[in-house]
Amino acid sequence: MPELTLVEAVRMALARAMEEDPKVLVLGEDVGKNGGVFRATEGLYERFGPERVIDTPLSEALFAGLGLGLAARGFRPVVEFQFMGFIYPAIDQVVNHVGRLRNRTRGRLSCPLVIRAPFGGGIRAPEHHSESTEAMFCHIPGIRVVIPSSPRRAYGLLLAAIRDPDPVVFLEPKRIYRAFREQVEDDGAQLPLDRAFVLREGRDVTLVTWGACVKEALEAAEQAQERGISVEVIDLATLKPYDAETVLGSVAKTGRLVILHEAARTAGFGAEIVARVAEEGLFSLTAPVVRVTGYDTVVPLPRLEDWYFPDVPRVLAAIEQVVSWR
Amino acid sequence: MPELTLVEAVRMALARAMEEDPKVLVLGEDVGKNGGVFRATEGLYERFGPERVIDTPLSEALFAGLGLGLAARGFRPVVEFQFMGFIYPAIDQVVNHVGRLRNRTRGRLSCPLVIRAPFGGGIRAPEHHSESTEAMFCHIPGIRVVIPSSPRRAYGLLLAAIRDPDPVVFLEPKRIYRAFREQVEDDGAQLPLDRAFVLREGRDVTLVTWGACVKEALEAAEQAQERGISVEVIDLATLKPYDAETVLGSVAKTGRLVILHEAARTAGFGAEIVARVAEEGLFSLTAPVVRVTGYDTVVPLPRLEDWYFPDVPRVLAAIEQVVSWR
Amino acid sequence: MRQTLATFAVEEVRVLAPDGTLLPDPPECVHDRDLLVRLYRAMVLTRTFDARAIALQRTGRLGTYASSLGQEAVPVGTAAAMRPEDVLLPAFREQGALLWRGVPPEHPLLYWGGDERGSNWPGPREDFPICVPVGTHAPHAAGVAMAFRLERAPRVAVCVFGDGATSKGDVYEALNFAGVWRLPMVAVINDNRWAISVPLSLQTAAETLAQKAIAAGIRGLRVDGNDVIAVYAAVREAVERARAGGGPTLVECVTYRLCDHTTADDSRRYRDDAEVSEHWKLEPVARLRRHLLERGFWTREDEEALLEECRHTVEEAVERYLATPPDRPTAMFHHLYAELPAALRPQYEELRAREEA
Amino acid sequence: MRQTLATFAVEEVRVLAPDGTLLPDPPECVHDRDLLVRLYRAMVLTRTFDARAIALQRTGRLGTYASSLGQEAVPVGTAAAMRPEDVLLPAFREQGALLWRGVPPEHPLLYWGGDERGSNWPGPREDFPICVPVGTHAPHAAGVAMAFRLERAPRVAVCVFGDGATSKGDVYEALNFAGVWRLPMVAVINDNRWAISVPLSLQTAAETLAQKAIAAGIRGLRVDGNDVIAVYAAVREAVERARAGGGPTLVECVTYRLCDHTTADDSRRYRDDAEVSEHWKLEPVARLRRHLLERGFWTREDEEALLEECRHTVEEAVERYLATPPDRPTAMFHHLYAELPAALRPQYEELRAREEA
Ligand SMILES: Cc1ncc(C[n+]2csc(CCOP(=O)(O)OP(=O)(O)O)c2C)c(N)n1
Ligand SMILES: Cc1ncc(C[n+]2csc(CCOP(=O)(O)OP(=O)(O)O)c2C)c(N)n1
Ligand SMILES: [Mg+2]
Ligand SMILES: [Mg+2]
Repeated sequence: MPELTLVEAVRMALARAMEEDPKVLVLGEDVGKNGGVFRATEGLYERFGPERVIDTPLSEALFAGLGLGLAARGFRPVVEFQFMGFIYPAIDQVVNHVGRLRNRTRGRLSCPLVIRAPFGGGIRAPEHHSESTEAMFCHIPGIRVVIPSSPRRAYGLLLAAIRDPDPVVFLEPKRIYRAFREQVEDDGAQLPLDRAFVLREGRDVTLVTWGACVKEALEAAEQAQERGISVEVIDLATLKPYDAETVLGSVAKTGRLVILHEAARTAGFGAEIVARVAEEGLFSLTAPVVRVTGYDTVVPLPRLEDWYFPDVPRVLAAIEQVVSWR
Repeated sequence: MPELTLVEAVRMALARAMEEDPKVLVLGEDVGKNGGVFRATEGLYERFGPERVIDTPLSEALFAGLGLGLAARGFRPVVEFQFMGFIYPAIDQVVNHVGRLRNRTRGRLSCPLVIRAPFGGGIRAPEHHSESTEAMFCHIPGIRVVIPSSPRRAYGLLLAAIRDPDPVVFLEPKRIYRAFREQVEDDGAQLPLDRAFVLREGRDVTLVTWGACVKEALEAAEQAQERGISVEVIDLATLKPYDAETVLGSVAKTGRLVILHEAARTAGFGAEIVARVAEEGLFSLTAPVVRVTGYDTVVPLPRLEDWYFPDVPRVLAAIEQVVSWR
Repeated sequence: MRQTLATFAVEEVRVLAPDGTLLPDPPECVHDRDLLVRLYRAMVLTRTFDARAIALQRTGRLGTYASSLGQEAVPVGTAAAMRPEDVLLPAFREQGALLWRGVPPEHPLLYWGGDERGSNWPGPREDFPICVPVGTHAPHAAGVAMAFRLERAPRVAVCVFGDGATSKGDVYEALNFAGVWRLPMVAVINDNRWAISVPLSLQTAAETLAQKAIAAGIRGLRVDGNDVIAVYAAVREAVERARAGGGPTLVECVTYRLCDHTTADDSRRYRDDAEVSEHWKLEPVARLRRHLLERGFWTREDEEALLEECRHTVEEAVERYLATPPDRPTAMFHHLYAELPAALRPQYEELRAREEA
Repeated sequence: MRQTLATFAVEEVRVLAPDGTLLPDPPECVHDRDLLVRLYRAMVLTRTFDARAIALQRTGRLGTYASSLGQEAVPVGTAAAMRPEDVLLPAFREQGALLWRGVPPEHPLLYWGGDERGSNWPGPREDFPICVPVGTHAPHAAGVAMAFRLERAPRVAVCVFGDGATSKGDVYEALNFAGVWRLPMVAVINDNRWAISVPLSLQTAAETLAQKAIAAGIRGLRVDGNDVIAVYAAVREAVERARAGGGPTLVECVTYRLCDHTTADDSRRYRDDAEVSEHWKLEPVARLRRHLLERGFWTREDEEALLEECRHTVEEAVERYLATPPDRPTAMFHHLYAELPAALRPQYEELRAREEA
């Protein structure tokens, strides 16, 4: 079984999906000969040709709509936005059409479209290349939002997203595109699109996160263990719809909840998780919830970015805070 | 003192602001001779002329950027989006520029821009004319989000928004544009941009809402009173930044929290309020929180819209639920 | 040194003069009596439908409605130029095209009456639903056309939008992309000179809207949009050229909105009655009727029978519409995803309980 | 009946042939020795700056950087054509324009080095910061130009973007609006034939980018973008026309990206070395040098002195850049709003505590 990075797993899933279904297309800026600026589509152009791997003009507002048109006609377009910072011209299409076509036509037409975008910070990138605005997408009805946090999950979730009959926004944490390798078998097995992953079991604290932050979550859990605190780490993975049962079950056990995400705190997706626990698991909680997040500021340019993004010490401090609360 | 509807109060605030500051401009589709499709700008074109009340082409992606350019040069543009359903082409500008210009230039340039849009449902409008996606805007750093719920608050908050040195997204609940009148003095007095309004004091339940839902909140509170339940109704009014103190203070007193908003539940702004209480007021809570919201579906066309939007019985049921919880 | 690199021309196609007489060099189709009569009938049906829809709205039995009064030649001529297997992507003023394509008239009524089932018509199943956010369906048309290209299917995507829509960036992006891929796509502009209260002069400084095609490197032309034969002939040529691999065309149909923007609008606030009266002289139904009468293709009796028939067709549709009870509220969940995700089940159950109560 | 309604032509302006000789009918400014020398010096400074920035990036002391190698004539010619009181709205490859306008060279280094203070330069204070999201600053330029129009100020907004940006809807919308308002705005295209790996042929089917102006009803023209005199002359004319109330112009400068897209790019993945070599023969610095030498405006000694001077200028800036310690982390809160809202104080205090720890 090959040892792959996350971005290689994305590529393997794309190739697999294109192999098994001739209706799968890849579109976006520089996805062709260049293989994508992160090389996620490397080799696909050579293998599947210019009618299946398509360099679009620099027109983000167009892509999603183009994808919808293709999807409505039975194709399975996978549209790449070069960075999440450049996805916003397409939000109009996502809100007003992509998430609605099936409902609007009462099933007459549908939109099996996948929107891929690298997101998140921590790679010393230029302005607009470090944001995480997944929460904005999670509020849009009729779509799914999926975020992998490891090569294996990237492979299985992306396959599921492409095969799903409805639109999926698939956000790839670029900070861990090449951060580590995992054995990923190219067996075509998909992962469920509405199940959270318990990455580490624990008794004392539930730590919910997704994407690149899973790395800091696991590290913090490890360090907490050394201090005698047992942390359960949940990778939410599918943010919309999300698996509240797993979170609620864990909080019922641990009584303490820490949320970790890179995005700005206010109206971030962490709020949704907390709200759900306050509705359905309130009296499990033995300590106030803590959100460890980016600040409610513009993400700073690289020189200050480390001060912005949650790091292991901040997560650890939150874990200790909820454990020592009384 | 004139008795005004909310939309008339908006108009009075616009006229006042234009009168007192020649740098205030009004731009948008049909804001000129037509006075806006809801007549919010009626009479302004005649009074201030075609260089201050400007009909733009049908180019939403342009408006916000145009407004930024004008604002950076010292104007105070108030840009009207005809309906919130058509604001999305401008989100790119709001996320990537409007909320960042001051920070990006470390104060060298700034963006005192107001973005107005009627929002929300309940007026039997066509598709795309009934959504409330305020939560998406509340996640964007560097801007303010303000939602009035009465003629008086519309007047005072809009004046404050126009005079504020930073960008404000000002969302007007069209369902109550003409639903009732209030005495509003044209005294130029503004209201604070970061203070919630306690519209009704109560002991048993804290009911937090904003915009048109304030109407249902007050009615439900009244009906609850008849059943011996005392409900404190808070109009959040300024959603970003929002006044957590007032909410936390109220929950400390009542021990019970109900959130009411029209928008879809998941990742709606209600989640943020609940999360904040779970962080800073958890042990005040004596009952699980309840969110009364739109469903996580596309807002239905008029024939079914009443089933979608929260109504008084649903709010009342939630109030009774939190009060009777044990 | 200054040298000319490229030159472009915008041409205009006209067939009937405003008085209904034939202009020089008419296209072949003017000899097709049957076609002309069908075009006429479809315009009259559209006008009858619009009038009835407005009456329904005025009496509280329909929501906001956008009439096509005076512009019937654009949707009718466009639809008539298409083949059944082509795909139509309408904006919100193309009831004339929907009816020609075979959409039962109760469906647009249901849609404007606030019922999603109005877009789930029995046929043409592949046509796109009405699009309200202006211009946003142009990228969809490019996508549909691209699908045809990739499938080597001899089919064409035809998209209609207004003069205001030509100011939208997404429309430009779609045309530009259609150029790069030489897509089998035809974009038809219902250039009715107004976008609600905004006159074309505030929409663009371009002398014609047809010249927007030049920016995309595609064909563009202008036709008299009050002349259904001209619209038909020009769109037909464009559609068949696209089908044959000749690439996209932008067709500007110059007409005039004789009605309010929608039932929610009062156009006397922003334009002169005189301007409207002037344009009544150019409108397409009377023009074609004059022409047909002149050529002996049509009689007063035909006219009376047609009016009666249209009234009857529309009335039956109205009855079916009014007799259709609202859908079940839980329908809002049923069609959100192919299968209801488990996470949504509690909300669904809550609604179902309310529905059943 | 078919008749021609309007015709359009796209003209090209050239001054120097690739070998540096003058083409017929040169503009007045070719007699301005001082100007030509200043243009040349600015291009060499830009090239020196780019090379040094890349070296800094390669050694881990600068972030991703976009060189303007081979395209120096576009930003330099554009900036030289502006007056100090005009406002520049650059994209991300216009360091040559920033430097000409008086931005201290350490500022772009700070910006690309990841420090917001890089955009808070001492002058020109009213110029806009570097814009990374492609084309999104075109609407800003329209806004700035509109402000000038409303103030009756004889000033012009000049905006620069790439060939790829011409596919963006917001660029089209801004040009279209500029047309309606006859704004004092000039949009300059750095048409370097590539948008990262996407060649112009996949960007648009339009034969020229200048013709995009036709859709907006504004003036458009093409210039040889490897000829700084042509760029200067064309933009100068456009800027002065705009200042005089003559409306906006779109100027396409055809050049070539001799470098990678940015330091994060490897252009050998998608284009032939042969193509690049061919274009080295056209590049603007050698061309103007040849011309200056030919006319006796420049000597080998001048050249050596200039290179030394540029190295010195850049080195001093690099030293100032490297000697600038990072800003205080809490700066991210200080400039978010004019005044920090009370609601943000707890987050601010948290960061301050970390900063002070
Ligand atoms: C993106 C968008 N902005 C605004 C609106 C509101 N609106 C509906 S129709 C219309 C004018 C459309 O003008 P035009 O494109 O000329 O079409 P017409 O109505 O004249 O047929 C406007 C502004 C909308 N539906 N979509
Ligand atoms: C809206 C947007 N989409 C994508 C990107 C990523 N990106 C950066 S530069 C670039 C290509 C720009 O091409 P062009 O406009 O020709 O300018 P050039 O880089 O050639 O100067 C792309 C796709 C971006 N910055 N902004
Ligand atoms: Mg129109
Ligand atoms: Mg380029």
